[in-house]
Amino acid sequence: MSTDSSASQSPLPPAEISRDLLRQMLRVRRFEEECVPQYQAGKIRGFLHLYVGEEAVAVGVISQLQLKDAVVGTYREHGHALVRGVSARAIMAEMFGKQEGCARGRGGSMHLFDAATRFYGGNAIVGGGLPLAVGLALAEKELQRGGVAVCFFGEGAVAEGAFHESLNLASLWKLPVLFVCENNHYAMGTPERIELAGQGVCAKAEVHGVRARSVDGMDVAAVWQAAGAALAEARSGQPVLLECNTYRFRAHSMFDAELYRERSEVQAWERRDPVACFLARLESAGVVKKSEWEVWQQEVNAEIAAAVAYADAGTEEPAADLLRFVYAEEEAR
Amino acid sequence: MSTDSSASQSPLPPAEISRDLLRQMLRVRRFEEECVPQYQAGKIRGFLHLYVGEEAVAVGVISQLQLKDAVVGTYREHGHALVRGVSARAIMAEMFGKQEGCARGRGGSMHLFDAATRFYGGNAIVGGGLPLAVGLALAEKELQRGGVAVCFFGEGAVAEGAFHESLNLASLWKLPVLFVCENNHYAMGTPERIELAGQGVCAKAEVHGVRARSVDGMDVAAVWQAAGAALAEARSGQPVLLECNTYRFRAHSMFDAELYRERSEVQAWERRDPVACFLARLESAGVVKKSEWEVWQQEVNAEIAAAVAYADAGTEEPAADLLRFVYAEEEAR
Amino acid sequence: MTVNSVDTTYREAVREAIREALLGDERVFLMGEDVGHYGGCFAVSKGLLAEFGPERIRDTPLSELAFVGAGIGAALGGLRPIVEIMTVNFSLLALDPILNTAATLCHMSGGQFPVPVVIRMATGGGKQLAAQHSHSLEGWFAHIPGLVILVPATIDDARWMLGWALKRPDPVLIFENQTLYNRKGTLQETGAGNPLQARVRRSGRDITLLTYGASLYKALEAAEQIALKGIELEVLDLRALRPLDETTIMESIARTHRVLIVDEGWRSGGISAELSARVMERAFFELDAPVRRICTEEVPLPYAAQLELAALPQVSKIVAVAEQMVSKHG
Amino acid sequence: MTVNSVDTTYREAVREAIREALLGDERVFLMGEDVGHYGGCFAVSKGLLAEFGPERIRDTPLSELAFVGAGIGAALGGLRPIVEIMTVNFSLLALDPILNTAATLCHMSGGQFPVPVVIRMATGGGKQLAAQHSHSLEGWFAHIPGLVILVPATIDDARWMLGWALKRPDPVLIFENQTLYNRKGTLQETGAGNPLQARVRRSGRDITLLTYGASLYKALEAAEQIALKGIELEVLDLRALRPLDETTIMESIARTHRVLIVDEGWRSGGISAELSARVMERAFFELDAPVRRICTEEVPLPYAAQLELAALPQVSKIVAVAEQMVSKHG
Ligand SMILES: Cc1ncc(C[n+]2csc(CCOP(=O)(O)OP(=O)(O)O)c2C)c(N)n1
Ligand SMILES: Cc1ncc(C[n+]2csc(CCOP(=O)(O)OP(=O)(O)O)c2C)c(N)n1
Ligand SMILES: [Mg+2]
Ligand SMILES: [Mg+2]
Repeated sequence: MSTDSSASQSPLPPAEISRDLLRQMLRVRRFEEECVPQYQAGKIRGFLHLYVGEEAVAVGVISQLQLKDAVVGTYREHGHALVRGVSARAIMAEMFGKQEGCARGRGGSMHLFDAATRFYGGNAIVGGGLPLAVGLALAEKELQRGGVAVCFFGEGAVAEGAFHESLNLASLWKLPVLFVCENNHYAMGTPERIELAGQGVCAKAEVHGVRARSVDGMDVAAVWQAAGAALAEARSGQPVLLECNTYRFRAHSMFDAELYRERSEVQAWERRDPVACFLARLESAGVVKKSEWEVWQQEVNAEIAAAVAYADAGTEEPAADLLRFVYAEEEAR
Repeated sequence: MSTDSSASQSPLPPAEISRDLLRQMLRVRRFEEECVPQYQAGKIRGFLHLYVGEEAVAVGVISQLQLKDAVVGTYREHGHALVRGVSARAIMAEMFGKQEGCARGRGGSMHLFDAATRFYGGNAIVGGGLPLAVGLALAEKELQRGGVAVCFFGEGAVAEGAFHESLNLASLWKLPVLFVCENNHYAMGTPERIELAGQGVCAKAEVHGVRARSVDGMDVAAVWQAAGAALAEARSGQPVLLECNTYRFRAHSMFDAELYRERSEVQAWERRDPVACFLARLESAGVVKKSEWEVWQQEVNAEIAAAVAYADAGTEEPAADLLRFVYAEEEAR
Repeated sequence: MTVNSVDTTYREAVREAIREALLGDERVFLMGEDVGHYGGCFAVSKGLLAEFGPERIRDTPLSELAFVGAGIGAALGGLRPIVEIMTVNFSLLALDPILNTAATLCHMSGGQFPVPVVIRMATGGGKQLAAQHSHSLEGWFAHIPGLVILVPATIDDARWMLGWALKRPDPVLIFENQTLYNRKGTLQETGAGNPLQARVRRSGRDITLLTYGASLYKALEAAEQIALKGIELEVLDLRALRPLDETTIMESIARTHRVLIVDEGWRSGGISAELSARVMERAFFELDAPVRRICTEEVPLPYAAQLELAALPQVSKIVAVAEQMVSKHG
Repeated sequence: MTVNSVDTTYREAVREAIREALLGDERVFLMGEDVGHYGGCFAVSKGLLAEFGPERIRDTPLSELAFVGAGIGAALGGLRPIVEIMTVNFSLLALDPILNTAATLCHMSGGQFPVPVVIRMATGGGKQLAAQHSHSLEGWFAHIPGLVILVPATIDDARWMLGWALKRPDPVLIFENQTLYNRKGTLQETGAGNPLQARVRRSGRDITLLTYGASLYKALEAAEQIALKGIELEVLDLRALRPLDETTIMESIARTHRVLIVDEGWRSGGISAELSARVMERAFFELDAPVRRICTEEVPLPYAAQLELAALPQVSKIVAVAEQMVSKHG
């Protein structure tokens, strides 16, 4: 694992898109940062996994999606939900356990869901989303709707049998699925080298006939570019894997003494902060002005503050409703 | 899948070994053939999977093992048990459900066991033996006993997550394990091409850092040679996979209409019969005489007949013993 | 033979159910190991690949976890998958998607993502297939909220429950006892009614016998034998193990005041335990004798015929226990 | 503080148990996800990697199926593995090796291959970890013959049961309720005695309360509250869910004639069902009232605090039900 990269040479997306990518990353960053005090205040409970440092991945990929596409995430999925179009307030309310949340407070941080944006969660079983995404892609293909299923997962999931079984199946059946490996080089405290033997994640996909590409996951422009190309292939029925090399700046969750890595390593990666670096690039390219950035910051701060206020004002689902939705309330169509 | 092979050019093992390989294959062949009338007579019940056509694999590999090595098989494992040194009569008695059987009649055809020869079964979960073998190899390594764990499985098992998880683990931990893939190109009625996408079995092992080699599984000399080399590597702590290309001449089990393959394909493979071809080679090389072969046939026939007689004369474990061995009868050491 | 009846087998009834579903709804497809080229490991789907093609009859690789998970995903995406797992022992490889996903998703998403998947599998012993192919875990699966568990014992139920299951918005698991496939009989009805209702398969005044699946036939046989001694068993076929039809059960107990449970699953914490506990809770003061259970012995099923016979519930044992129940506390 | 007692926590007690085992037997090793570098997801194994090195404290990849299966193989090969699965929900990925191999092998091989493996995992809810991290499946595992299921509730049991388990020739699963790790207390004994014996943690004449794990403390709290009203609960800590200690249970019932079960598992077919059924079978004529069960509601555990509270057994409910049991049928 190296923090080096020549990726800042990636071509810039068109100005409007570049601006949007930056703005989305800012939203994710601020949302995640706001979770910390809310957790410390006891408003957010349970496990909380932050995405700080990895924003370029969710933003670069999801910005390329169409409305009809389906998204499957992990337990580190606030950013994915946000970029996909789930409102900050619905996510925050979910984490506050309020019925105004995007899963009525039943899911919490690890289980965000939103039917309207085809956001299928929020999965706290490592690797658990992979077969789901394969099935969603099968439905796209059979129902000829033209959508792609996109599945995010960490490099830790690559050690699970679910990864191999899913990729094999997707490849055999030529399904429109994009596998996005968020390789942040640690699975909790386990470094990649004691998690995965032999060749890298891309080779592990290619061996199943899934095309694979590695990209600098700290560079949103590079991710955006690669995701666009990968999605086009996936949409034509060729499953693709995109490995995004990235890093989590924070602890794995709120229960993590970070015994397993050096502060210096974290600092080296922090110098490649995807938000700060892309901002600098856009400023020097004249695509974003300092003053605009300040306005965005205020806007995003306001959005997040409003989300917190909304979540605070949210209501608790009465305990009498506990057993609702164990089974569906409506007949299937 | 092709029946072609240049493998008959494999060097012949020393004469005594070559003779033994042929004789062992004959034992397996005759044993399997004898199972059919015994099954038809209702003496053998349950599922019965025959190894006819694949004898060169078990014989070639197991002939290279040392006593201290551990063996893990599948549900198609009569041959493996036999070559490993479990007596024909103990196996036949097992299949007759008699307490003189190598698992007291509790296991049957799919679950042969023998502690004395470190034969760990007999596993009817496809892929189920792989993690077991990894653990057995770990014990060899940690207890520094110098043994290797050898695990047989079909190409169908390569689609199971257990395969990938096990190979990754063996590779990470540098364990003395030899994975033997008996690639007979069908998993029940499912041809390899709709079972495994992308690259072949060897590539699927190498991607995990497990060295892999493909060998003509119809040529016992080639298997023997390759197994010797692979075991030497494995013994030094480098897990190895050996893919043996072979074919099952019979149905998958006794419940199989063989709808999924052409008779002509079977016939093409039958022309490469591992027993007949090796016999012809040894005859023409002057290593075995026709008259000897006839004696062997008589001896083997006698061995199998004795096994049947033994099994027939065997006794049924009383139903009162049913609950024995659900838990161990002796304290652990 | 009446006008609406057909001589058939349990196997053919299941096949017809699948055919009908495939013909009636383009979103339905069958997937599983060897359902296509091989014709199904129990020959249930024989001929369907030729009739419907490989997109509707999907041979899967040996990847229980992934293809069950994919079935769940496909259901979320709008298809109506029938996922076949060869036998219940292999379903353990897919328990993560079944419990952690299929059973939780609707609730966890606040009702947004119900999972209309049907998972069929063979279950049960009695064919000397030993400890990795013979267990009866359907009652164990019934522990899991969010699932519906069906256990068709009759040809009618084999024929009609599947269609009902496919219309449910929830994950439905259907367990087909492997000793039933060859069972011959006459298909009588044009529907299964509500599969969640238990059926009285034989009326009797003395003991309510609760059972399901292949044990139904042992229970009916025992009832015939013991009737000769003047003891009348009321045999209930549960048909669904989750949810349990407490109403029909309690109504019967109100008549008989005695309960005998026959279950091919293991005893401890099986469905037999739950049935006993429910009777305790709902009908304690109705009982003239303690509830008795006849289950499979708590042992991995052995291969040898006499041991397997000794392990599984048998007619003679049902007769003996029923007799004790009446004589001791009558 | 007496001479032989130490102030400690449940977490430290487990760690000490592991340390002792590692020090005492070279064949023992610990393996699981993040047991090494991370220090254990619940910090149980913190410091052990430094003390024992990476061969004895093995960080595994995220491969529950393979590393549990490898644990079984290692046990067969002569090692004494302690396999840690982070939480019981993930153990579903390893159910195939646990049920189809560990639980069957000794029997299936005619006694040749006992499997002396110990598998530890965290279980239980109450920390708002939602539906994929909170379930209590230990009672469900108790269905499986061939396994031993231990559920240490006290610091003493956390400290001493592991050593006993490692000496068993059979697969032993140890479930540690995750709400107990921070529990403080005094380590009093130098052994757990026989973990297969239930213990009376509080004597009382009116109701036998059967429970285990974290629910023990709710039961004891309820017993204190209701004692003020003159009702005395006898609280039994089951300690093992397989096998069940029927002797101690029935002895207590012979004194109290009433049974209340408190179980953090789901109700249907859980260990609560089995306990009720055993009481039915062994003590029906002793009972003054039907057995009652307080279990977790049959729902995937929700995140929101008020919903999770409503789903789990609570002290107030225990008090209320116990009161009803005595007043109604006293
Ligand atoms: C099947 C399973 N095993 C273990 C865990 C516990 N766990 C949660 S996150 C995690 C690490 C996953 O690492 P990776 O896949 O690289 O994702 P990252 O957290 O780095 O984004 C582990 C071990 C789990 N949730 N599911
Ligand atoms: C986990 C599991 N799934 C399905 C089966 C049913 N089954 C038994 S053998 C077999 C085919 C296995 O094929 P392969 O691994 O190639 O071995 P072969 O029989 O060809 O030797 C199948 C599907 C099983 N025993 N275990
Ligand atoms: Mg990671
Ligand atoms: Mg094969």
